[in-house]
Amino acid sequence: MRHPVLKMEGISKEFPGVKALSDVSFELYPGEVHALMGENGAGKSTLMKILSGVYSPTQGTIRLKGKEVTFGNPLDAQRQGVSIIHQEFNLFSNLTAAENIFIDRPEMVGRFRRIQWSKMYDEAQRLVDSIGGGEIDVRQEVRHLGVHSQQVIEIAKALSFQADVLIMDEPSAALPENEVKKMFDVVNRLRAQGVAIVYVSHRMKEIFEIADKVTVLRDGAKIDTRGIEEVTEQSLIQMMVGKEVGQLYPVREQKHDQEVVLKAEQLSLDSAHNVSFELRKGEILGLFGVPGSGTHTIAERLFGLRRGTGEIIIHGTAVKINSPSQAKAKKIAYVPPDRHRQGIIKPMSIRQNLSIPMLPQLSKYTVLDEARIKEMSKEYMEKLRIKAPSDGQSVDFLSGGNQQKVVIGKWLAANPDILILEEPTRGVDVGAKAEIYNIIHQLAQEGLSILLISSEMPEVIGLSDRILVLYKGTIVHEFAHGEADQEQLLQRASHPLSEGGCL
Amino acid sequence: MKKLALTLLTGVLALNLAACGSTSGNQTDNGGKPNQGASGSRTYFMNPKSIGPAYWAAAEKGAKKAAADLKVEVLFNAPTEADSSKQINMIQDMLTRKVSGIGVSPNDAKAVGPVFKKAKGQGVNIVTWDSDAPDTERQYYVAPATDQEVGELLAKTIGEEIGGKGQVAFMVAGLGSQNQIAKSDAAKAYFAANYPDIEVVTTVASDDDQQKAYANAQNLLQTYPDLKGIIGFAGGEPPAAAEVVEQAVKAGTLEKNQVAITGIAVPSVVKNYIKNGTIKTDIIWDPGKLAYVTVYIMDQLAQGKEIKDGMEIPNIGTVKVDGQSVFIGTLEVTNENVDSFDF
Amino acid sequence: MKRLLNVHEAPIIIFTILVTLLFSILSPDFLQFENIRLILDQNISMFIVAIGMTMVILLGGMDLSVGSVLAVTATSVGLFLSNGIHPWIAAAMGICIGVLCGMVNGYFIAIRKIPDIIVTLATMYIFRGIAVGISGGTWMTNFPEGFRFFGQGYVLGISFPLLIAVILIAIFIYLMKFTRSGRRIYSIGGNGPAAKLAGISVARTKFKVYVLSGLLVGIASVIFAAKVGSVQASTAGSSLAFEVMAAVLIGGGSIFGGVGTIAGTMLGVLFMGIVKNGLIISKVSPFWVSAATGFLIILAIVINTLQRIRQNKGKEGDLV
Amino acid sequence: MSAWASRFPLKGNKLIVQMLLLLVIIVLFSFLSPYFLTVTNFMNVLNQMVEVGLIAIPMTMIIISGAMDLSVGSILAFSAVCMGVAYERGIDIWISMIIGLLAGLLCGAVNGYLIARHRMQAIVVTIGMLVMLRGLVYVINQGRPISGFPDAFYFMGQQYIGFIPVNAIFLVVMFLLASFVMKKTRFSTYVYGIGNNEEVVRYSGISVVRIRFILFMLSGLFSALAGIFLVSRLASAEATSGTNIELDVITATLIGGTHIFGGRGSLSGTFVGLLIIVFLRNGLNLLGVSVLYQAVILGALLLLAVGNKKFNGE
Repeated sequence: MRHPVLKMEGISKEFPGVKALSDVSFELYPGEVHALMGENGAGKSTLMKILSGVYSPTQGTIRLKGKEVTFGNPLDAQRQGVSIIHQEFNLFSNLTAAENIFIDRPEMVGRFRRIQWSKMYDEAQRLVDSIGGGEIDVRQEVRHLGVHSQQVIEIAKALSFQADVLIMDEPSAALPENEVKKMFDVVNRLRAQGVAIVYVSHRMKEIFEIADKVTVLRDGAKIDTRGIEEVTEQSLIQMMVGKEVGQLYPVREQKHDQEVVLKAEQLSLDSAHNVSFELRKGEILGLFGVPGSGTHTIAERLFGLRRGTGEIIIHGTAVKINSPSQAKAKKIAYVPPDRHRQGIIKPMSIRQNLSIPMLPQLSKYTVLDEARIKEMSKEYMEKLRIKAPSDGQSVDFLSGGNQQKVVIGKWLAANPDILILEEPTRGVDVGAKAEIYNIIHQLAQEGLSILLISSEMPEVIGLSDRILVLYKGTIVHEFAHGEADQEQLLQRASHPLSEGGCL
Repeated sequence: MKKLALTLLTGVLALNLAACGSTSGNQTDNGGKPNQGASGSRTYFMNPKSIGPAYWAAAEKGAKKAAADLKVEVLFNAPTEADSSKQINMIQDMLTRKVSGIGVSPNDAKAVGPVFKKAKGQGVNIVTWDSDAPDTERQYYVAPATDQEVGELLAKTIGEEIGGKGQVAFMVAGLGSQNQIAKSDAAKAYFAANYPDIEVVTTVASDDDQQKAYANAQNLLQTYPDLKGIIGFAGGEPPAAAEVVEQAVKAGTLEKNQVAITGIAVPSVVKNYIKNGTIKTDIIWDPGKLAYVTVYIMDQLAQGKEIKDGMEIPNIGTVKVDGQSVFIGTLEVTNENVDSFDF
Repeated sequence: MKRLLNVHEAPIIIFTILVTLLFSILSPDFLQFENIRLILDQNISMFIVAIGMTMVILLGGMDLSVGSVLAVTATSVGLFLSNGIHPWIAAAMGICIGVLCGMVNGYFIAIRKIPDIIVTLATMYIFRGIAVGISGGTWMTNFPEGFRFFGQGYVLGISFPLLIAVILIAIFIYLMKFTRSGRRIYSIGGNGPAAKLAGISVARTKFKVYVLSGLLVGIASVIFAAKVGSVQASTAGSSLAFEVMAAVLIGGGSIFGGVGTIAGTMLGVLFMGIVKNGLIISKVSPFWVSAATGFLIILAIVINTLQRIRQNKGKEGDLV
Repeated sequence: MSAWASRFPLKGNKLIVQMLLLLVIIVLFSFLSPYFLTVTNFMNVLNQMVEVGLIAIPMTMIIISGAMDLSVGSILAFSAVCMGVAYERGIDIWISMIIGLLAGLLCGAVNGYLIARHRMQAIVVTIGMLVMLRGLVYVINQGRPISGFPDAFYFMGQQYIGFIPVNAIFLVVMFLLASFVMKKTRFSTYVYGIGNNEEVVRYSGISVVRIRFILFMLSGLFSALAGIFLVSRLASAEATSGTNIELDVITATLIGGTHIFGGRGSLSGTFVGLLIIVFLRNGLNLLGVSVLYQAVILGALLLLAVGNKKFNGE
């Protein structure tokens, strides 16, 4: 009979005016991967914060290896064996990988209070190697490392505390599809070593691939814990949402022989080589590739954020696009992947955020035309169903989905011909996702040409009319509508020739 | 709300502190209420170039003494840096206060023109001291001697000390400061006329920063190994030069008396160097006396009395009056008399 | 060779060498042992203050008050001396006052959490006022012979202040590289919230850094007073803050924190010292001196920026 | 609440503390000094705050955009002396004035080029410019003050319309104008946007480089304007003018509630901040308080007024 390494009983957490968690119990056994699911606001993050020592529960007990414990702070929790890896990494980009793992740790201090660098490097390398990060040089500064390597460093940091319990919050969110596999390898190793893992993710596919058990939270209460073999995607969604959800992706009608709106010819820069493609009126063109394959570079090139060689032809005439403002003048719009850093200005109001790209048109002699701005923001709030008490509200208070709608809305207001969408549903919960998919579909129906770049394969497959696959900067395959499935797509994106290679 | 109250409270406290500061700062202030009995007491504003240098501190003592002797009120204040726009702002403020006379040592002779004009329009007497502002509405100028005379005296002193030949370097407080320019130009002209063999190699400026003056002097010795003399045209320069020369002598890189130093400096600051013989002669005048005379002249003007050549000023003695200028004379500080000065 | 070029301080080293060459061509006196000693000697207090400033800037802050702290401590040392206190005790008390000033800055910045620039701008005014206030407007001068030792003395044939500076530099390089406290400074400057999660007390580290900065300014001011021989409270160290900050940034530091080394800063100070000395030695017209200094500062920064651009090229997809 | 307040949650109406402080200062000094509460004194104060005030306009904008310009004092002196030298060479005074303004613009352009185009750290670049321009002033003029401008030119700095000084009217007009720009034009949205999240503004198809460049050009232009008004007021162009003026300007801006790290602030706040500083100075001067105590009081005020609000939560 195995004993649970962690047992949470009757956990409740109240914030002034809100009950975030009520009477949640949770058991975790060594060597299992336990998925924690729920829509945004279901109480996942509160539960994790309690478990990792950020909050202390209003009620309930936590038992670690049979002993009742309380965590004063995250460091305390780590020392007792519970570590968390946040979605946003907590790394010091200016320090070496080794130092990130062993930051401020007394055990690295030797005589004369001297930090033993060689010991630190050795142990860090050993730790990193043990979870399959052998290619990482721990003497490198973290800012020179890729996202996956950074995650490995985060995991190594957690393990350096002899973690019994490891909480991984959306570990695949920042990772390219091919590196998710590598991450799974790491998780499997940890499982084999007897570490208990709480795996928080929105991505169904991953849950089924990696988890042993799944617990679903909704509205601050636990719905159920089940073995992974007992559930299906549909039943999980139902548990999370509490009602049946319809089709996530709208059905797209195929139109043919539409005029070509955008033609890219031999675009080259950095990782992209001679990329050529055509985008037609009213079409959703999916562009898929693992990060580093050049999809992001192409988007940046088309929007004038970066310069390179090759030609961009819009409506039959070659144009120069050397800056975002030139792109905007050519009626190209871009919804960038990182909403917080590139999409919204948090303290500003919805109205201001919506109107920013359009201000030259919404002002006379640079003086803003308030009436028209209000009219416009009202129009797009309604059109995109942005839920907020008023357009004067700061976007900071909106949910992720509504924020994303603001980012899309601000470009729709600019009335573009071409819309580049990159990761349009990153960090958005299921309900809002469906809404955004519908909006994208609607826009294409209305004649907008959309270039869709996403690392979520179901999204690309479900929405696109055609899919181009990029591998190492070149287009290696084109899928027509309905041709692609996830397996094929991933295979093309990681190129058949490289199988068994360095992947 | 609590923070708000706290902020306001501290603001009020700070101002109270200020008011206390003002009373303790002015011995003759009538308990912090300046305009009390305006008919009886006259108030004068003495405005040096800046607050901080020892020279002006000595002048303040003289001004305060005059205030006590003449039973008038004297406010002595200036900006912390020798900046003419700040100085003029302060004079304007004092005109609002309707003082009976203002004694100014202008940072810029031309810039004070407009404000002096305004003062005259309000019937406030302006007397310049230490530095002049010719071609303005000022009534008198109180000085030890003209800038030209002082410059020539310095040139003559160093010329005699180094035997009329060799390299000399000038150290000034600011390259843009007029009294410095006037004095150094006079010294240059004097060399050209009387000591054609003396070469003025360079002029370095310290911007009133002691460390910079010190570094300047070090660099001078390094750059001009044949340097024979240094003239320091402002209070901070001679001690810095002397300090550097003394250290060089001590370190053996320079022979004693190889570089002669003279300049304008308050005796108390250069006392040790004079005693050591690093500085043979230092030119100075009593800034306290200068300020005293300025206050006295203003008081005379305010009472409608005449200013005459050779007039006797109580506690000071006679002064020379030449047109609109009042001269109190310069002093040469040497090893013999250095202990006799109290400033 | 390539490895050498990738050293963080490479551009400033090369630029310093170039400037040195230029001055040696312009004046044969420049590259003399005597002159090099002079440059070091003139910048001792800069070196020491810059150590503290490097730590402050590594935290992502800045300290505008160092000049005023220098004035307060130097003036109080002068006052102690004129009251007949033994030079060693006076120096120690002066350093304590420096520490006290650092504690005031640290209190408002670390504990009251007011932005550094506002606190130090305010204390810059306050300390300067206090300095001139306690000096009574007079100069601190005529220091006793025993006190001069701090600025001019020799120990085993080595200049005492230089020795102190070298020791301090060595200690702080060690502290920054080999102790937890030093690494905490880097980690807070690199990623404050992450440092907090790692259990590092941001407030305590900030407080410590400002106190240390105060301590270093205190030491520097004793050397300053003993060396220059007189202190004028109203102007002592008036341009120090900007100059030292420029030195740190020339030496490869980033105003945003987390990047920079003590060694780099020392090079930055040396660079500024060389420029100031070289311009006078090569007999450049006095009117050109500060124009040329400013130009070289800008040039040094441009060169540093070039390096950053070169390093970041071809690293698309990185998080930072 | 006006429509504007809701449009700009960043600007807020948080000037209550500042207004009360100003009120307290005025009331207190009115009791302490009989000369304080007079029309002449107030006009006097207005006349004196013009140069700092003019520079504070672009400085507020630059700080809101998340940068800082420390070279303003040197630009002031540089353009003042350029104008003076031009006039001395026999060029018509009004054309000399334009030369002075162009000199300021040029300095601003250099700052802007390095900071906006090449993304160099603003503080470092402007410290370098501070040193270099101050040096250039001495180069072009050997440090000698220039005076003897025609009377018509002094109109700007010394004359009154009614009982109000001409330059104060100019300042107020400029403040109203700039305030309008910072409230009702798209330029303001960009400036606040850059201060809060530069990337978003860039990703919205707006040239951040151009906005930053314009800001530093404005700073150069206004510093030059301040230089010209200073010369007109003092009848003399000096090499030392404007030394340390950046500290006054920044202090006023901060007391006025502008966030040091950008994103928040207002010109009306800066104006109140300016009034607080100048009235405080003026009042203390009238009382004959030594400048030493004045510095201490100003520092304490900065610390308590600005610090108390705990602008940046850790």
